[in-house]
Order: sequence, then C-alpha cells, then structure tokens
Amino acid sequence: MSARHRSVNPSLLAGGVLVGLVVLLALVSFLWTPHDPDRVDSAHRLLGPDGSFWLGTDKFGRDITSRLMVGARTTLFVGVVAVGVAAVLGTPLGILAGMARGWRGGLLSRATDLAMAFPALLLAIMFGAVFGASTLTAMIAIGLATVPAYVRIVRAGTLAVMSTEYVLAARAAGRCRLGIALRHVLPNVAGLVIVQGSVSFAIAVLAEAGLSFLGFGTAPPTPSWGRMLQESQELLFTHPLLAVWPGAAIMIAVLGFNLFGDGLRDRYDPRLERR
Amino acid sequence: GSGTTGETAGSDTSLDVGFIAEPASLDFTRNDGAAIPQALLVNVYEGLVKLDAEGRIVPLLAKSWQVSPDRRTYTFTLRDGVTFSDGKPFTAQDAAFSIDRVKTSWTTSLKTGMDVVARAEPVSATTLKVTLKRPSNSWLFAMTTRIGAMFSRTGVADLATKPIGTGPFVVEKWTRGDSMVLTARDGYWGKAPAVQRITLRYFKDPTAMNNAMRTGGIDVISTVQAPESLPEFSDTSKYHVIEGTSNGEVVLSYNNSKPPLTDRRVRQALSYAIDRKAVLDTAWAGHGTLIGSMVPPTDPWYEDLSQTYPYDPAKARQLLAQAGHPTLTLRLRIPNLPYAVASAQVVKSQLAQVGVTARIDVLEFPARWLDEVYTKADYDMSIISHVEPRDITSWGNPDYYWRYDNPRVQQLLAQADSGTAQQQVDRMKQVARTLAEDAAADWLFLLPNLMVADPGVRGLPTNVVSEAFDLTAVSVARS
Amino acid sequence: MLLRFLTRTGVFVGSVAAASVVVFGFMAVLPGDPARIALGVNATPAAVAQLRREFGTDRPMLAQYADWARGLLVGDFGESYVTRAAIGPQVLDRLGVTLWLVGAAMVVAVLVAVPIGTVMAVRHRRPSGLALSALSQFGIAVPAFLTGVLAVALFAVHLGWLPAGGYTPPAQDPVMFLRQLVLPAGALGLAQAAILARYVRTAVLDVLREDYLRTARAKGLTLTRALVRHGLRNAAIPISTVLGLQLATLLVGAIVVERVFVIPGLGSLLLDGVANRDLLLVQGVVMVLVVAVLVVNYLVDLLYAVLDPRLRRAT
Amino acid sequence: MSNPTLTVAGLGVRAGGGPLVDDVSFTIDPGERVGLVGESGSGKSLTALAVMGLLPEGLVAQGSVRLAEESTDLLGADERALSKLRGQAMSMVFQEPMSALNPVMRVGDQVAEVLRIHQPGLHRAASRSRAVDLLAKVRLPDPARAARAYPHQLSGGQRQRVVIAIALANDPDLLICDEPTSALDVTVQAQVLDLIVAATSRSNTGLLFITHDLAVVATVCSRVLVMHDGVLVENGPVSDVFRQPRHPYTRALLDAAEPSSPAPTRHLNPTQRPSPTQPDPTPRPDGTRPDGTRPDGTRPDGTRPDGTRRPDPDGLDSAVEPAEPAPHPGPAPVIELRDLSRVYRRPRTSLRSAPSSVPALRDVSFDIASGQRFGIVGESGSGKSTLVRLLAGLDQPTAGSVRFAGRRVDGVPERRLRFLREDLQLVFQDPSGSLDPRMRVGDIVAEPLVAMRDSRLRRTQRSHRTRVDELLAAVGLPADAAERYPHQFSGGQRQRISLARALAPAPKVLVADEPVSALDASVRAQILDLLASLADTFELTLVFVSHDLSVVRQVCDTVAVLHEGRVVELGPTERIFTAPEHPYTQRLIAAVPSVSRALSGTTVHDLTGDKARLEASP
Ligand SMILES: Nc1ncnc2c1ncn2[C@@H]1O[C@H](COP(=O)(O)OP(=O)(O)OP(=O)(O)O)[C@@H](O)[C@H]1O
Ligand SMILES: Nc1ncnc2c1ncn2[C@@H]1O[C@H](COP(=O)(O)OP(=O)(O)OP(=O)(O)O)[C@@H](O)[C@H]1O
Ligand SMILES: [Mg+2]
Ligand SMILES: [Mg+2]
Ligand code: NI
Repeated sequence: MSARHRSVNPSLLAGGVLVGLVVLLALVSFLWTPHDPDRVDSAHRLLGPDGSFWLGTDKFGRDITSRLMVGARTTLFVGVVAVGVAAVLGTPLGILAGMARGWRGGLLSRATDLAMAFPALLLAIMFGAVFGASTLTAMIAIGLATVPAYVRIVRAGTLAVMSTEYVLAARAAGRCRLGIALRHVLPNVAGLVIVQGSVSFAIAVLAEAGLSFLGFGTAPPTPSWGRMLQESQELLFTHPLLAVWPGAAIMIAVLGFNLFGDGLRDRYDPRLERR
Repeated sequence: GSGTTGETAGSDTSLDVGFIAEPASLDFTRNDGAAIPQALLVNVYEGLVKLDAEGRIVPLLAKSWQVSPDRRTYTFTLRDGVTFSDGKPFTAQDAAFSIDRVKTSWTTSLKTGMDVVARAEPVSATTLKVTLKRPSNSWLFAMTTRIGAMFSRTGVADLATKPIGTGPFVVEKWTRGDSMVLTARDGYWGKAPAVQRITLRYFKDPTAMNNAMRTGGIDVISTVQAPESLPEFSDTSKYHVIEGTSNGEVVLSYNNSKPPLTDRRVRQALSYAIDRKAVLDTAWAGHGTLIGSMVPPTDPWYEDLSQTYPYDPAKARQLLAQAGHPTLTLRLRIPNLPYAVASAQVVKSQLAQVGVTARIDVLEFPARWLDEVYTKADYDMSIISHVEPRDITSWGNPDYYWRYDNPRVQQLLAQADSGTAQQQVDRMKQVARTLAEDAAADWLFLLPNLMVADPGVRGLPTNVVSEAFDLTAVSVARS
Repeated sequence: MLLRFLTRTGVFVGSVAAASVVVFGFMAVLPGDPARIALGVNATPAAVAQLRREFGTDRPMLAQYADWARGLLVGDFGESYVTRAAIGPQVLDRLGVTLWLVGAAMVVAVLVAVPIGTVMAVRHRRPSGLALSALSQFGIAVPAFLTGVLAVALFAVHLGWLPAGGYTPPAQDPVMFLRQLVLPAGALGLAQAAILARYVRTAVLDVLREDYLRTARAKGLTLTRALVRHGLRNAAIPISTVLGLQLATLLVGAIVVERVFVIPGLGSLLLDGVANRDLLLVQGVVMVLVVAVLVVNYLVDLLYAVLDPRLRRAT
Repeated sequence: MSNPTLTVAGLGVRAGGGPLVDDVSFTIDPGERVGLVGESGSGKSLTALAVMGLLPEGLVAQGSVRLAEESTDLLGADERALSKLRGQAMSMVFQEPMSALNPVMRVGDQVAEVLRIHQPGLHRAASRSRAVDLLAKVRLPDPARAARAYPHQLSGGQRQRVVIAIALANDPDLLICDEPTSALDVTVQAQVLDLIVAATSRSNTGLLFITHDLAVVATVCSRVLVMHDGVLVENGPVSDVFRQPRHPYTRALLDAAEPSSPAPTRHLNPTQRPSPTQPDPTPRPDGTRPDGTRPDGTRPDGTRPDGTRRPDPDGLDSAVEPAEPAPHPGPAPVIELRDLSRVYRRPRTSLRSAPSSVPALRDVSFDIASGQRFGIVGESGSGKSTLVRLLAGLDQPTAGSVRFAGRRVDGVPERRLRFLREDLQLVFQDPSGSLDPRMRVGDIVAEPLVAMRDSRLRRTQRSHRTRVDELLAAVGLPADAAERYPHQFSGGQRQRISLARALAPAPKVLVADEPVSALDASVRAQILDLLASLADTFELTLVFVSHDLSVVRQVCDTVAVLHEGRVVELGPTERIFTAPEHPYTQRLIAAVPSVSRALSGTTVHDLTGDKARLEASP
C-alpha cells in the first residue's frame, strides 16, 4: 500500500514544476528584471531576441522578458484573488448547504443552481461596467462567479461526510454541530477545495486573458500576459513572436495548474486511496 | 466586397467599407455620436452647403448665397428639382423648417450652433432668407455639419430607423451590430453615384477589420486603427494605402483649474518633458502630424507651432523645481481607445524621467469617461482626440472639461466669429498661439486619415475635414 | 415521471422568476442615468428630465420591475433607451445567431470529445491514451480567442480557404452561412471539446470499473462492444450534466469569439449595450442568456429520466 | 475418467511487483462442484478472473488454463477468441447483485443479449421469449413481468437470480461463482445456493465456487481448495479437508468459522479478572497485562501464547449473574423501550400514489437490564440500525418512548443528552467508515472526552493523553498508535480503535451495531473475544446487533429477533437456538449453513426449509 503511495504522481510532478516556474518568475521579478518593464524606448522598438533583450522588445521598445516576469505576478494575483474569494465564500456556504436540514438546505442548493446560470465572464463584464475595468474587480467577479461551483462540490463532499459512520460516532460522542463541521467536515472536504482551487486558478488565468482581450482586464501599463497577447494581435503577421511569448506563458500556467489539480485529485481520489 | 469581383464599373457595382464605430441609432437630432453623421451626412442627408476636400465652404443644395453688408442676413438660392427620397420636393419651406426644428426639437447640445439664428423665412420656393442675431462666421460653417442637414417637413416621424434626405443614397438595410447598406436612389438631383450599393461594415476589432480586408471581405478600411499593421498592406498591386490628415487632434489635456496644473510653469514643464515625436512613433507607428496647437493644417488659420516646446527634460525638471514640485503625482484618466491607451503608456514613461508619476486609469468610453472626465472634470490629465471640425472654439468655454478660463482667448474667439474673413483668420491664429504658449494642453499629434483600399477604388476622401465620410464620388474600376 | 416533470418545471419557473429579480436588481444598482447616457454629453438637462419621464425611470423601482416582468411574459423586453427600438425582436434575432454558433460548437465539442475521451479512458495506461490526455491538457490551456485568432490567420488570411468572419443568415445563402460558421464554431467547440473529453474520460473510466461491464464481457462481448452497448449510455448521464453546465461557458465564450469573427450575436449586442449603457437592453440580453442556461439545465434534468430508468419510478 | 472440464496449471498472477497468485494448479471435472476458500485478499477472485480472461488492466497471468473442448491455452488467447468462449463455454456470477446488471437496460434484454451474442441467427422475439423461460427457470416470480423490469425494480436476491440466468443461458461447461451470496441474507442465500446446485447438476456443469464462508462450501461442494496469500494450501474432498485439515491455516479458518457447539453464553475464564499485581490507574482496571497478552490470554493478534486459538469455554463464570435473567429480580432496567415505532417517509415519486412510507420499526417494546448481554438479530432491513439510532438518541421515533436509566431519550434535543452520552456509547459496523481518516487515532479516541468536557472526568489535555494511552492498551493496541492515522491499521485494529473510543467516557452501556460483519472470520473471533472480555472487565451492559446468528450466539445471553420491524421472538439465547418458537426464527436458524451439519449430511436444499412455503411467499 505504502509503496504505491510513495511513487510520485507524474501529473502532480509536472504541474508542480510548471507552477513553481511561474511562482519563481514572479518572485524574482520583485528583486530583479533585466530591464525596467515599463520603460518606453522608441529607439528599440520591435527588436528580435538578442543578448540584451532576450525575448526581444514590443512596439513601445519595452523588454518582453521583464514584462513577462512582472506579468507572472499579475497572473498569480489574479488566481489568488479569484480562488480566494471563491473558496472563502464557497466553502462555508457549501458546508452549510450540506449540513442544513429540510427546506433551508434545499433553498441553498436551488440558489446555487441559479447562480450557476450567471457565467463568470458575464459577471466580470458587468462588474467592469459598474466599478471600472481593473484586474481586481474582474477577479472578484470571476471569484464570485465561481462560488457556486465550490458550494456544489463542498456540499456534495459534506453530504458524503455527514452520511459516514464517523459523523454518527461523533454525534454519539456528543459533538455539537459546529464541532462536527470544524473537526470532521472541514478537514475532509479540504482536499476537494484544494483540487477545485487549482482548477479554478487555471480558469481564472484564462478568464483574465479573455477579459483583457475584450478590454475589461488589467489596465496598462501593468504587464499582464492576457494584455500582452491582446496587444500583439495587430502585429501577428509582421512580428508573430510577440504573440508566442505571452501565449506560451499563459499555456504553461494553465497547464501547470490543471496538471497540478489533476494530480491532487488522483491523490485524494478515495477509490485510489482505498487500494 | 466579394460582390465587386469581376464586375465592371457601371451602375451595378457595389462596395464594402469597413468602419469601427457603429451608430447607436440613425437619428442625430437626438443622439450624439460621430458615427451617425459619418454614415449619413452628405450621403443621405444634404445641407445647403458643404466642405470640400480643402476645407472650403462650397454650395450644395444652395446654388449660391448672398451675405448682407452687416453680415447678419444670408439669402440662399436653392436648387430646382431637388426631391427627398420619399419623392417629396425640397423647397425653401423645408429648409426653414429644418433650421427651426434644430431649435425646437433637437436634444443634443450641438443645437446651440443654431442659437444665433433669429429667423429663417422662405421667400419663394427656391429662396431662403436667414437672419442672424449678430454676425457669425461659425454659423455658416456649422451649416456644413449635421445641424445644417435638410429634412422633409413630412419625413421626420421615424428618424431613428428611416432617415429621409435629399442625398444620392438611401439606407436600404441596417443590420444592427453588423452592417448598413446604402443604395443609390433614383431621382437624385445631382450626378448619380458610380457605385450602386455601398455596405458599411462595422468591426469592433481592428484586427478583424484587417483580416476582412486581406480576405476580400471588404474593399476599404475607412480608418486604420492599428497603424502598426500597415506593413501587411505593403503590396501595392493588391492594396492602396491612402494617408491624409484629419481633424482629430490627440490632446493631452490638463485640468487647468486643478493645482498644481493651474501653474503655467508646471504645464510647460510637462510639455517640455514629452517627446511628441517618440509618442507618434511608438503609439501610432509614426503616422500623423505634429501640430502644437488646436488647429489642423486644413484650417485656414493653420501655423506650425509644433516647436513651441521642444523635447527638453532638463528644462522640464528645472521648471518643476521652480514651481515647487520636484516630484509630482498626477492621475492620467484616459478612455479605453487604442490611440489613448498607447499614447498614455509613452507619456507615463516620459514623465517618469522628470520625476512626474502618472497613474493611468483606463475608463470605459464613452460612458465612464464622459461621466467622470468630461462632465465632472474629475481628472488631472487625460488623452483624447477631438474630432469635430474647428473645435478650437471650445477653448472659449470656461466650463468645458479642461476648465480653461482665459478672457483674452474668449474675446479673440468672439471677434473671430463676428469679424470679416481676414479678421477671422487673424484672430484665430492669435488664439492658437496663445493656447500653445500658455501650454493649456499638450497637443500630442494629429491623427492621420489612414485608409487602405482596393487599388480599383477611386474617389475616396483623402483628408477628413468634416463630420461626413463622403461616399458620393467613389467609383470602382476593375479589370 | 409526471411528478418529476412537474416538480422540475416548478423549479425551473421559480428559477426564472428569481433570475429576473436578480438581473433587474443588478441593473438597478448600476450607476449612471440611462436618460443622460442615451442623450449623450451634449444633452440639455430639460431633455434629460423629459426623457426620464418617457422611459419611466423616474418611477419607483417596484413599479418598473413589475412593468418589465409583465413585458417579459409576453416577449416584450421594452424599448431601447438609446435606439428607441423594441428590444425583443432584436434580442431574439441575435439569439438566433448565437444559438447557431453555440449549437455548432456544441456539436463540434461532442463529436470530438466523445470518441477521444473514450479512447483516452480505454487506453489510459497506454502511450496513445496518455498522448491524447496530454493533448487535451494543451487544448484546455489555450484560450478560445487565441485559437480563433490563429485559425483566422491560417485558414482565412494565409490559405484563403474560408472567410475571416461575418455572418450570413442561412436563408439568404446557406453555403456562405456554413463557410462562415466553420472557423468560429471550431474555435469555440475545440476549446470545449478539450474540457469535455476529460469528463468523458472520467465517466468512461468509471463505467469501465463497473461490475455490469464485467458482466457484459463475461457474457461474451468484447471490451469495445461492451463499452458501446452498455457503457456509453451509462456514461451519458454524467456527461449530459457537464454539457448542460458547459453551455453557460459556451454562451459566454461566444462573446469573445463573436468579437474575433465579427458575428452579430448576443455577445456583441451585450457589449454594445454595456458600452452605450443601454441598461434595458443589457437587462434583456443577460436575462435571455441566463434563461437559456436554465432551459438547457432543465432539459438535461428531464433527459436524465429518459437516460436513467431509476429516476422514472412510477410507483 | 473423462476429460476435466477445466485444467489450471501453474497459474500465477502478478502486478508490477510480486506475485498476487502463485503457482495455482487444479482441475474440475464435468458436474463437479469445487469450492475455493480463503480470507479476503488471498487471491480467490484473481484466480477466477484469470480463468475468464477478465483480469483488471495492469495484471498479467502466467501458466496455463484449458477448457475441455478447447485445445488452446486460454491465457494466450486474444479478446476476440475469449469472447467466443465467455458466456458460452464458461460463465461467471459475481458477488454484487446490485451492480452486476446494467441499470439502464431491461432485465429481459440483458438475458436475451447473451443468447444473441452466441447464436447470431436468433430472432429478437425468439430470444426474448427464451429469456423469459430462463427467468422462469431460476424461479423468478412472474418472469414475464420481471423481464420487462429494470434492475433497480428487483430485490437483491432476484437480481442475483437474473445474473445466474445469464450465466446459465447457454448451458456452459463451466460456471464460476465469486461469492455469489455474501451480499444476501441467509434465507435468500439458501435459495440461491439451492438454485446453483440444482442447475449445475442438471446440465452436468463444472462449478468453481468462491467464498470465504467454509460452511457454505461444506454444504455446496464436494471438493475444496484453500488459498492463502496467493498459494493453494489445501486441495481435497470436503469431508477430508474439513475433518482433518493438514495446513495450520485451514485449521485456523475452521476454528474461526465453527466455534465448537453448543455455543456457550460466555467465553470467560478466570484469567479475565484484572490482575491484582498491576497498579490500577483508573477506577476501572486496565486490561493489559505486562506480558502483552490480554486478559483472556490471547495476544493482540488473537492467538494465544501457545499458538492455539481461543480455547473451548470452560463453562460459566461463577462470578457472573445467571445467564437467564429473571424478569425483574435485579436492578431496574437501564433501557426501556415502549411501543417504539419509526416510519421513514420517502419523497413522493408520483402524483397518483401517496408518498411511500417505510415502517422500519413497529411497536417494539422490551427492557434491557443492567449487566445483560442483549443480542438483536434480523435480516437486512429488519430495522436493527434504526433501533440502535433511537436508543442512542440520534433519531426520533414516530411513536413510543425510549428511556435510559429512567430518563426520557426521545423528544430531547441532542445537546441535552449528556447523561446518555456519558453512559452509553456506540461501536459501528464499518471499521474504516466509523473513523475519520483525517484524524489521529489519539484524537479519535479522545473525541468523546473533548466533546463532552465531562465534569466527572474533568481532565486537562494532558490527562486526556494518559486516558487515551490506557484505553489503547486496554484494547491491545501499541502505545504509539495514538500518533498514527486510521489507514495505517488493519481492519481488526481499526475496530479496536472504535472500541477504545466507545470506552473513553467510561460508559455503562455499550451498543455495537454489527461490529464484526465487515471483518474476516479469523479477525472476527478476536474482536468478539475482546468485546466479551471488555464487557466483563468494565462491567458493561452490552447491546449487540447482528444479522449473523452464530455471532450472537457466541456473545449474548438474551436475544431479540427482529423481522420487518417487529420483535417476533425474545428470550434466552440457548432456548431460542435450540427451540425456536416463531416460524420466522425457525426458518432463519435452518438457513444457516454450518460445517458440522454439512459434514453430517445436510444439503443445500435442507437449508431452504419447507420448499412449498417458500415458493408461496417469494
Ligand atoms: N487491479 C489490481 N492491481 C493490483 N493488485 C490487485 C488488483 N486487484 C487485486 N489486487 C490484489 O491482489 C490480491 C488478491 O486479490 P483478490 O481480489 O483475488 O482477493 P480475494 O481473495 O478475492 O478477496 P475478497 O474475499 O476480498 O474478494 C489482494 O492483495 C489485492 O489487493
Ligand atoms: N434514512 C432513511 N430513510 C428512509 N428509509 C430508511 C432510512 N434508514 C433506513 N430506512 C429503511 O428502514 C428499514 C430498516 O432499516 P435499518 O437500517 O434499520 O435496517 P437494518 O436492520 O439495520 O439493516 P442492515 O442489516 O442492512 O443494516 C429499511 O427498509 C431501510 O430501507
Ligand atoms: Mg474477491
Ligand atoms: Mg444496519
Ligand atoms: Ni478637432
């Protein structure tokens, strides 16, 4: 049993490496970037990769390497805010929906179903219209729109936990409902939340790219991969590399978080655990 | 687009033109927005007069006009045999009705252009007499804009969807969100257009428009919104790139009522700190003109003022220090339009060199920008292109969003309006110079009129000098 | 069965009603005065006040909601603040366009994902299965608009096989309609297919572990035939749920894809509405989008009973 | 001698690492019934699946498997060739009747399918009517209607008959049954076994019957194979193997399966008393002795130091009250149930019918006296767990009352049941499901203490620790267990953790709901012993719930028989077992297979009881 557990899950490993890469880029960017990422230089516009500008420069003559590094921060910020909002609101609501008895639980799940019908990007666009387009509002909107997904998943997990004999045993041992929620339900649904978190991280990164494309995302000149991709569009035919770098960065991040989530899911899959 | 392939020039030709901004409605009497007159003026609606390609006022529905010595009475002689697209004849009654209607029924603030009119009376079927309260040069000019458009007395019931004008085209079909089809109509008084059917296609996305051009989806890009992509159209056997000037001054506006921007030295310092050539090169791929004041070269009072504040960061720092602001943080609140977003990033980077931190805040255009910057003047700096013809007059309005209150400018503008043609040119030049010296704003550059067209398309307007996109002279030649 | 139908219908109707309140409430708190915005910056205050009266936006919220909701019941979405045109026909018109796009994308997604997902599951330990899994991961990682932009660059601009965008109603020119649909539906559908394929894989893997599949093989069916005859219908139950949920994603993904391909669908109407602050229009579009999602989930719910006899208990 | 139906030679199954099944060889003759027994995980199923060519992905088989008519080795054959044989020459019945059938396909179609696969010419209609015939042959009531049903509309036993009908459809030469009855009640088991035996002998089919229940094998089979850790350790006629087991493992299995009867009410011997030499840290004695054995002389793994298993009981312990409790001679009853009913309402599924209600308990009344060992038996669904939940105040009765030590339990909100929690604790069926996988064992055991913040046991965190250590020692777990997680323990050890938790607040009453039914026979014996000895040491009143009559007989002095929510019989254990009065009890007892009875000639058919009566009430 333990031998099979110790073998490293390949998608967890690959995901971990990719996510680690993004995190590393972001961390290093706080200390050092090859050039000032915002410095416009009309003398060095649209250069190809060379010794000084490793990945070349954009149409403002800014160093793409530096901007990609700082962009990693935006990407992580985006994910953390979106996932944070969703998990912080969704987890307790999900536990509540799973533990509430009678009509209250039913009402909560109906409300969740309804909320599912309001897609994330829609909410983000409307938020952008109300509060102004910024990364923060966009991601809070994406986070809010993801809450129902968490409620559903956590609720299902809670229902499963609540039907176990160990919860019955805890009740027989005299635990109050709050105690059961904190000591039994929360630790046991935490795995689900983490898995869902890494998946919605990936979704948030994609959503930010989509929003930047529509002009509701990160405001310039703050580098964001989605925005860089959008800016590269008009030069797609003349300077295709400009689209390749941010495109690849987005793919790596999304791929990383997806693989990481898949790996975690395999880890936490009770079917696999039981063997 | 595809419809033109293989067809010869003749009455059966069609043309697809790509535009960015789509009209929200077809009624410019109640709706603002440049896209409506762009599509309809001259093409569907005609005025008594219009601007030619050089910016001169020339006859249209009026064959000629006389101005009284006191320059308060205009007597127009109208053309014979002009009909509206619903078949009704156009008479002096209609002209008087149209002028009166601006004052009574229009809801946009442009209607103030007609305030100066005391009376408009039909003298005969083809003679119209307009009496002004005071002499005004800008009134006749305003008659070339949308407020001079002539409506049928019986055809104003459903302007939002069914425009009825005297122009060579009628709106055949309008598919919202996609396209508007203009077709040449029978019974037009003037020379019938060479192209029977013109489809105005609306693209939200410049790249999509470029792709449509490259795949034959359209024949003309009316304005290139991504000048960086022009090299895609360098094959002269397939594309014809037209580059002229427009009315669009891209202005880095200052809130003149807000300290420290009330201090002229600070404004001048900002102007010294900005390398406008670099802005033009990076933000708009070098296409456009450096101006230096609020006057495009097509206006009669144009002077090259672009060297008023040559790029000089040292001087900028020095002026800032003198003004007591060696470092400064300003809010640069811009609309989410391509040229503004691009220019702002360059400006921010350049200002950073002299110790000025510009915090960019991108506002959705039009709703939020109009509300916060334009209406409430809640900003320090902004960037927007002013596209109305002869919009230098707005500097005479102290409540305008740049909050520039200079009695001398106001006086000069008033004199220019009521004076003779020569006086007008003279005073206007002074206004432009005053504004430049005062660094009331920074004129980053003048947007070019950049078009890409199929080589067979002729007669496209090289310069944009009016509100209209004049399609009446366009023809298509195919081998 | 009938009871299930009635309760689901009840829930559906309740959800639609609740959605209308939410949508209306959201628009009500949007800052910005529709009348002001409709008239533009140059409007005079008197005109604004007059327009506000015309729109009825000077009345209490409750009255406005009642009016709007009553209109919705008969398909009357009110008149646009900006264009003064009736919103209902416009929205339905655009909905038609978007449904073609989304429907085609859904078909693409299912046609691609089901076989690929099944192969991924059946061969989940063999190189071919792993390769497909990796490929689907990449598919998920590429935003749909990027796929779209690249597809246009390649197939329309470079190769010239297909138009770069636009929309022609099928009644007007069916061939052109189809040609224009291929790229956007493909771009939208493939991104979904990558996601869907992973769900199909999971569902099929689950089914593969089921005892009845082993029973079927013990009867003498080969693995493939057992999967086709017994597995897929069972796997269809979880997959249809996912499809229902994906519709919401697709409808919104369509907003972006419509932009890339210049398709006059609901997405561009929504963006226009938002840009012009045509609140009633936005309200209508959002309502239609939400109801579309609810309708599909409702249908999926009813479909369960068809797929799964356990839910049809008549006793 | 004719060709054997099945010849397995040198069969091995391996995963990535070591072998799971190693060098297994045996033959089955036509019409022969061979049993394959062994504990869970010993490799029985893998052996069967290897024969069928249905091994799970990732496992490979070596050796050879031949069928009589086939010249080729099945292990080398490809899926296509194998699929021709499966369902035709050989077929298989699986353990879980609930999941072995496709839930979205009509039962008749599933039976017809196997006919059409192997007889391509057969018409749809013909195959349908043949399917109905087959369903009739497995004695499904109203076969025509059953054919139109979906699996979920049939009971477990009925479903298993359908699976058997599928397996027998093409008159296979070889039938493999993998624990076909372990999910079924004893009475249903008897019928299904009868069916299998009848069908195989009718068409001279060779049978490989897999089970962990020796008694079933003894009753059904003529020859038995015993498997241990993937190796065949015994192979011979049932009578030989079971009378003179050669391998120690077989002996141990037999010991565990068949406690020497007549079963006593107590398995206590004098050593179970607390050792006076050991200092007593709590008011109640710690059960572990310095040599690591438990009070009954066994080691924590259930063996005695001398290597034998639990000794024959040496009669009643003189220190314990009489086995036959007088109605009310001693102390007042701890638990009093009066007219207890519990009706579950299911949501309405159709407009025409009223919402269905399930009467899980009907008018149950009895008392449990202090110190009693009270058994509750009954088949699945008879209401046992419902009763337990009501006793523990975890559910509210529809009618009637529950009193504990004179105080009302029903109608009281859970948070005001402190008095009950302190004195009544539960042990559940599933040793892994009842332990939170993400809690350390120490925390699990301390949970009742923490939860109650017991005034009587008012302890600091530190003394919780010592209490936990005592408890773990008492149930025979190593001291470092507290720091580990449940999944690091075996099933038997987990049940010990459950026990330790239940004992934590020093309760007076221990209620155990099927505490051993998920355990292997050998482990089961250990836990039962432990339970009995703890009950004795801590002077507990025991309420013991089980569907397994033999288990109840080992532990309890009084038994209540539940049937469809009613107590049909109540009395001293021995009396009920030797002279059952109620017909249901009689049937229940008759249906229990036993090795000794089988060896003395009881057949499967005898287990089903009066045949005529059974057929009348399906
Ligand atoms: N797919 C698999 N991969 C790896 N090991 C497996 C697999 N299936 C079973 N095993 C292992 O093989 C061994 C034998 O399993 P098998 O199912 O044959 O046992 P069994 O005797 O049938 O037990 P039970 O009575 O519980 O059904 C066990 O240790 C099990 O963990
Ligand atoms: N929560 C519930 N809702 C509806 N019906 C229930 C519920 N719990 C139990 N039942 C039904 O009540 C009856 C008695 O169930 P109970 O669990 O008490 O049986 P049991 O004797 O413990 O059976 P088993 O041996 O299978 O555990 C069964 O028919 C069962 O289906
Ligand atoms: Mg098994
Ligand atoms: Mg039970
Ligand atoms: Ni201008």
